[in-house]
Amino acid sequence: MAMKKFINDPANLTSELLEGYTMAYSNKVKLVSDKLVCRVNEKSKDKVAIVTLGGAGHEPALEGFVGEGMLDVSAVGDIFAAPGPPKVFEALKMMDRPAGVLFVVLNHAGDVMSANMAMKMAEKEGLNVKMILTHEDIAPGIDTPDEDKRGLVGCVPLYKIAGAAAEAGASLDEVYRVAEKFNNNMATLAVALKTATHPSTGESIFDLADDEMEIGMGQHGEAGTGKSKIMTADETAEIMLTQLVKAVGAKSGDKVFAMINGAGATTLMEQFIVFRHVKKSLAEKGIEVARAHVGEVLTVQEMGGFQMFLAKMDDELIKLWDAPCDTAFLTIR
Amino acid sequence: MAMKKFINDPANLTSELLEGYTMAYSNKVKLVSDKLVCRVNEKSKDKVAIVTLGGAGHEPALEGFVGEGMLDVSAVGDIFAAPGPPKVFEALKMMDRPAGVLFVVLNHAGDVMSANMAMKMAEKEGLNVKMILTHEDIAPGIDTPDEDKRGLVGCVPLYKIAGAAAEAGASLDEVYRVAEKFNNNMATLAVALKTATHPSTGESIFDLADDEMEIGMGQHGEAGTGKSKIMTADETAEIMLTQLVKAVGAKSGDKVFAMINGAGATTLMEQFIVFRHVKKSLAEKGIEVARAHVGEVLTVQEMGGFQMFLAKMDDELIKLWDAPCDTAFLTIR
Amino acid sequence: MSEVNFDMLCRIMSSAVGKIRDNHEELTKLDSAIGDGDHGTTMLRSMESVDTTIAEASGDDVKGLLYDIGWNIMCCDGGSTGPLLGSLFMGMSDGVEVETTLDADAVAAMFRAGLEGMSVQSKANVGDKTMMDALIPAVEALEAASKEGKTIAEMFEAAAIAAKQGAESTKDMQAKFGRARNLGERTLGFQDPGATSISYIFAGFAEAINV
Amino acid sequence: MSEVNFDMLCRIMSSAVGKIRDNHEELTKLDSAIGDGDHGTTMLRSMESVDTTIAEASGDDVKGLLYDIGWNIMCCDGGSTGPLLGSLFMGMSDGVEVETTLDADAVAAMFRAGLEGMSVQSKANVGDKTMMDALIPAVEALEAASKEGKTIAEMFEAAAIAAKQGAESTKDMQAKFGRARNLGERTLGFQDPGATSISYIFAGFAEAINV
Ligand SMILES: Nc1ncnc2c1ncn2[C@@H]1O[C@H](COP(=O)(O)OP(=O)(O)O)[C@@H](O)[C@H]1O
Ligand SMILES: Nc1ncnc2c1ncn2[C@@H]1O[C@H](COP(=O)(O)OP(=O)(O)O)[C@@H](O)[C@H]1O
Ligand SMILES: [Mg+2]
Ligand SMILES: [Mg+2]
Ligand SMILES: [Mg+2]
Ligand SMILES: [Mg+2]
Repeated sequence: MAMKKFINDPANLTSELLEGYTMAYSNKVKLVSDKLVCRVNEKSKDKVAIVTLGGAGHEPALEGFVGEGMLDVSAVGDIFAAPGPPKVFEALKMMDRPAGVLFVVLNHAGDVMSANMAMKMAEKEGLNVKMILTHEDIAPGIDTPDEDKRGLVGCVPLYKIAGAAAEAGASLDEVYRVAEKFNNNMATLAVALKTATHPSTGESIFDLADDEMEIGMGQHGEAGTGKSKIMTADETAEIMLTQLVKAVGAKSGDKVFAMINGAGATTLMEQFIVFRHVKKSLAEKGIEVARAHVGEVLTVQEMGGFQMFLAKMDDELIKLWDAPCDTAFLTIR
Repeated sequence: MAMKKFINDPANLTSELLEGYTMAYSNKVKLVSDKLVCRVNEKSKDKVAIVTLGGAGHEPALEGFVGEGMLDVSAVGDIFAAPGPPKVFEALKMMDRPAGVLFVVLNHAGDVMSANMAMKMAEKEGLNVKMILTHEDIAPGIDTPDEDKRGLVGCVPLYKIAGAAAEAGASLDEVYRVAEKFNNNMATLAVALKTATHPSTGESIFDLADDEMEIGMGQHGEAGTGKSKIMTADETAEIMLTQLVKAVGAKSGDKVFAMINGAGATTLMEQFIVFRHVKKSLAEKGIEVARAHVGEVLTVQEMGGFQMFLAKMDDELIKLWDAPCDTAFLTIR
Repeated sequence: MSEVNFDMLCRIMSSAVGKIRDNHEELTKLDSAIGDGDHGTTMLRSMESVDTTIAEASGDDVKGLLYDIGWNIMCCDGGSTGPLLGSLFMGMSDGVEVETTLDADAVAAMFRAGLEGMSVQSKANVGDKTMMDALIPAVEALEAASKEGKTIAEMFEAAAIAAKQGAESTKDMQAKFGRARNLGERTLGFQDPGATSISYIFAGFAEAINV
Repeated sequence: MSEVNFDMLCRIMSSAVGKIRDNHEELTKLDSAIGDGDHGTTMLRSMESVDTTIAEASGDDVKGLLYDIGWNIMCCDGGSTGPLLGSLFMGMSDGVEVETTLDADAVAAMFRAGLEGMSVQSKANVGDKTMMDALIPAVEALEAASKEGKTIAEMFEAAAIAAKQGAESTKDMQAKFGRARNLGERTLGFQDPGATSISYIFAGFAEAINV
């Protein structure tokens, strides 16, 4: 059976998508050395650079957020596979500067191995890099050690927070501090409804029966906390939100950033319906949604489902979120 | 079988999605009189207002493009169904002003009927409204009379062009002129790969075999010019592009705006891969892609497929596209 | 009594609502074949508003009731169906006096005015595979029966039969209007959803009329 | 001759590539069950780079060849597999001299150094359901056989058997590393894809070795 995707040779997926992306947004991004998506309009060398790494197949993440006020470089691997250490080191080295580099890594085994090896190389060459690991998936349980929690969509608003601080001229320690503050105040929980096709192999990445959903599913089809019958949008949202509110410790009077991130085939219509419940339910708890974002940020091909994200915000973080940025998939004026 | 969507009572889809949307983007849009999505930050009364109408279920279109520099009001109907004439008239009346209103209507039977009746009411009350009909679908053939060509995703860049002119203080005639220039220079062709579920009924909106695609399919599953076996991204893109280039009459030395609009389940990865071919193929013909946009603009639930859009651009149109705008789903700085 | 009064009008309208309620899934199926698969949902939503309008009506203003029915249908945001069906009833309103009871001729004239109302929006004719394929023969049957001196009940029976035949005849037609138009020859063999709705509405009238 | 020289090393590496090529679909299936379904594709891509590295190598620098093999695997952007497999070969490079031929003891020492290289990245031990469950017993088998004075061919035969048994033993384990870790008990009953890859690589070595 032919795969129901518009692709050419599966071996060239990543290179072709990166070419297409950088051609479409050539005013914002360029492709360097095959797999490094960089700002066209480079940031001045006396400001901290923000670098990340990750597999492809999650578009617009991660490379869709390269640009003024967010990422300087995204080192892209292959479909769902982290780039190798040499490529990651190349990205760090390219951004080397006295002001330093903040290196944002999502907690997935491959990403972390590549990042650690690249950091070793960077140390050897005396680069000024600080690494920060995101690990905000609460599916394995709120009290699970950080190293066992995956990094999900939370990296994207973290790029924004760190990027804004960097753009404002903050030192590497300062950029790290705000990024880590956000990192420690955020949580994500995902739910899956329909599988996706792995575009290299044509295989489904997981199975769910026609009347099932799964809360806690990871962004590569890694199983979650258990399957259940499909629930309504409001029921699903309430179950997830309850856990997220607990995870970030939000209480009456607190302000939060709330995000619904579509996995691919779940419509914006549904995401808005889910967000409606989130907003209402938080309001009942006296928690204010100070800022929000709804849409496809980090997808898993055409998977049905979404990630619900919550972060406790203070005035400093809100100001950083509001700062202007100009990337292909997030622009704030 | 339960529908694989996150919804509540299907009867409330549109009201809940509009509530959710305007809650998430309350800094940009508000909901007036149940179905009218309006700018929070209202445009000054001495500038032309831009109003549109259309069914829901196509998010982010149309209401996702309400905001500074684009739409002032979007009158929303129900899922895939135009709002009734009374609601449309209400929108026109609400925006009534000496500077006048440009009323953008997509050519679909229901939309046009509602629009025509609303225009009659507007005339009776002496409102200063000019209506413009988009009809850029070339599926029925390039030489088909305008009234038989559907309005597809082209309305969205047209909102941008018209909105920029209006924001700059142009008169209604002037806004109409640039909008109509763009309208007469644009063309769209769609391709479908996988069906979508109608969220009110749970039924598939069309059928395609596992190895089939259909070029020319409309945005509600209305059949196109014929099914074929699935082709590669490059082959599909080339077939579609050839027709579009002919339709807009682009020649070597011309500048175009090119857009790939994902239908819902087709990934950004695929859209970029398709765009890559468009850009390369146009380059071979000596046609410059002056501006581009890739992503989900006007969706058809979780349908697999995309719309390819081309418009011949001159400096005036490029300048209008580049002008700043600030909506939830398109922001230009 | 051989006249239609306010109450009888309410009764036959409600009967038509019931017919659509009972058959809306079939209407959606028909629309899936050659349209966008929402006609049943839209008809149900539109016709259920008729029940609400009737429930909220007071007095015996036939003209006002028909106007409100039409207007409220148009407020249902029903794609093509809203303006079409809405202008049918608003047209009917144009064809009657404020407080009135209608004899056979007046009933026929009222539906003629409704047809004219819909025609302004529709522009379709018999053979174009639209609601008109059921509505035009139904109205003509009402007029013919009234001329022949039939009772109002007989008139509606004839109209229901004509509407049904008209709807069935759309199977052999190619769509000239609406979303189905783009399908051309591929619409052959399928019965038009809108024409089918009209035939159900007339079937509902005929079942409930007893004058 | 009872030594492994540059040419023989190239030959056994290519044989390992062939084994992965022949079985990459099975590896992907295994990864679909408890991972993200890409291990076969990644292994194929990574191992095919070995063929390219060999084709581009000149002279007979064993150390340099192993280093290049490891580095180029890491350049394949292969998720966990890149750093793990890459550091296996780069570790092996650390354990040998520049231009050399290896006797039985030196072969065992080279693989021990490779295991140490991978361990730095891996942190896993026998029983954790990873590549280590095949690699550790394979290296131990090489060492034991070399101590017993077996031929190099016999050593690799023992290693291939040990690797295969190690891979099979992962069926009864719960994953402690990688993407499968989150699945906990649900990984029971499934053979680990990475361990299976290692066993195929050793099977490839054993088939081609003739010293
Ligand atoms: N111009 C027209 N005149 C009369 N009936 C029409 C016309 N255009 C469409 N229709 C009717 O509308 C029906 C479809 O209605 P519906 O599905 O509710 O609207 P939409 O096409 O907007 O989804 C068609 O079956 C046809 O009978
Ligand atoms: N820490 C580790 N040490 C050794 N092997 C590991 C480790 N983590 C994962 N693996 C191996 O990697 C395999 C999966 O590889 P692959 O699918 O290519 O990478 P990814 O998980 O990034 O998609 C697992 O089957 C396991 O054998
Ligand atoms: Mg992977
Ligand atoms: Mg419709
Ligand atoms: Mg319809
Ligand atoms: Mg894997």
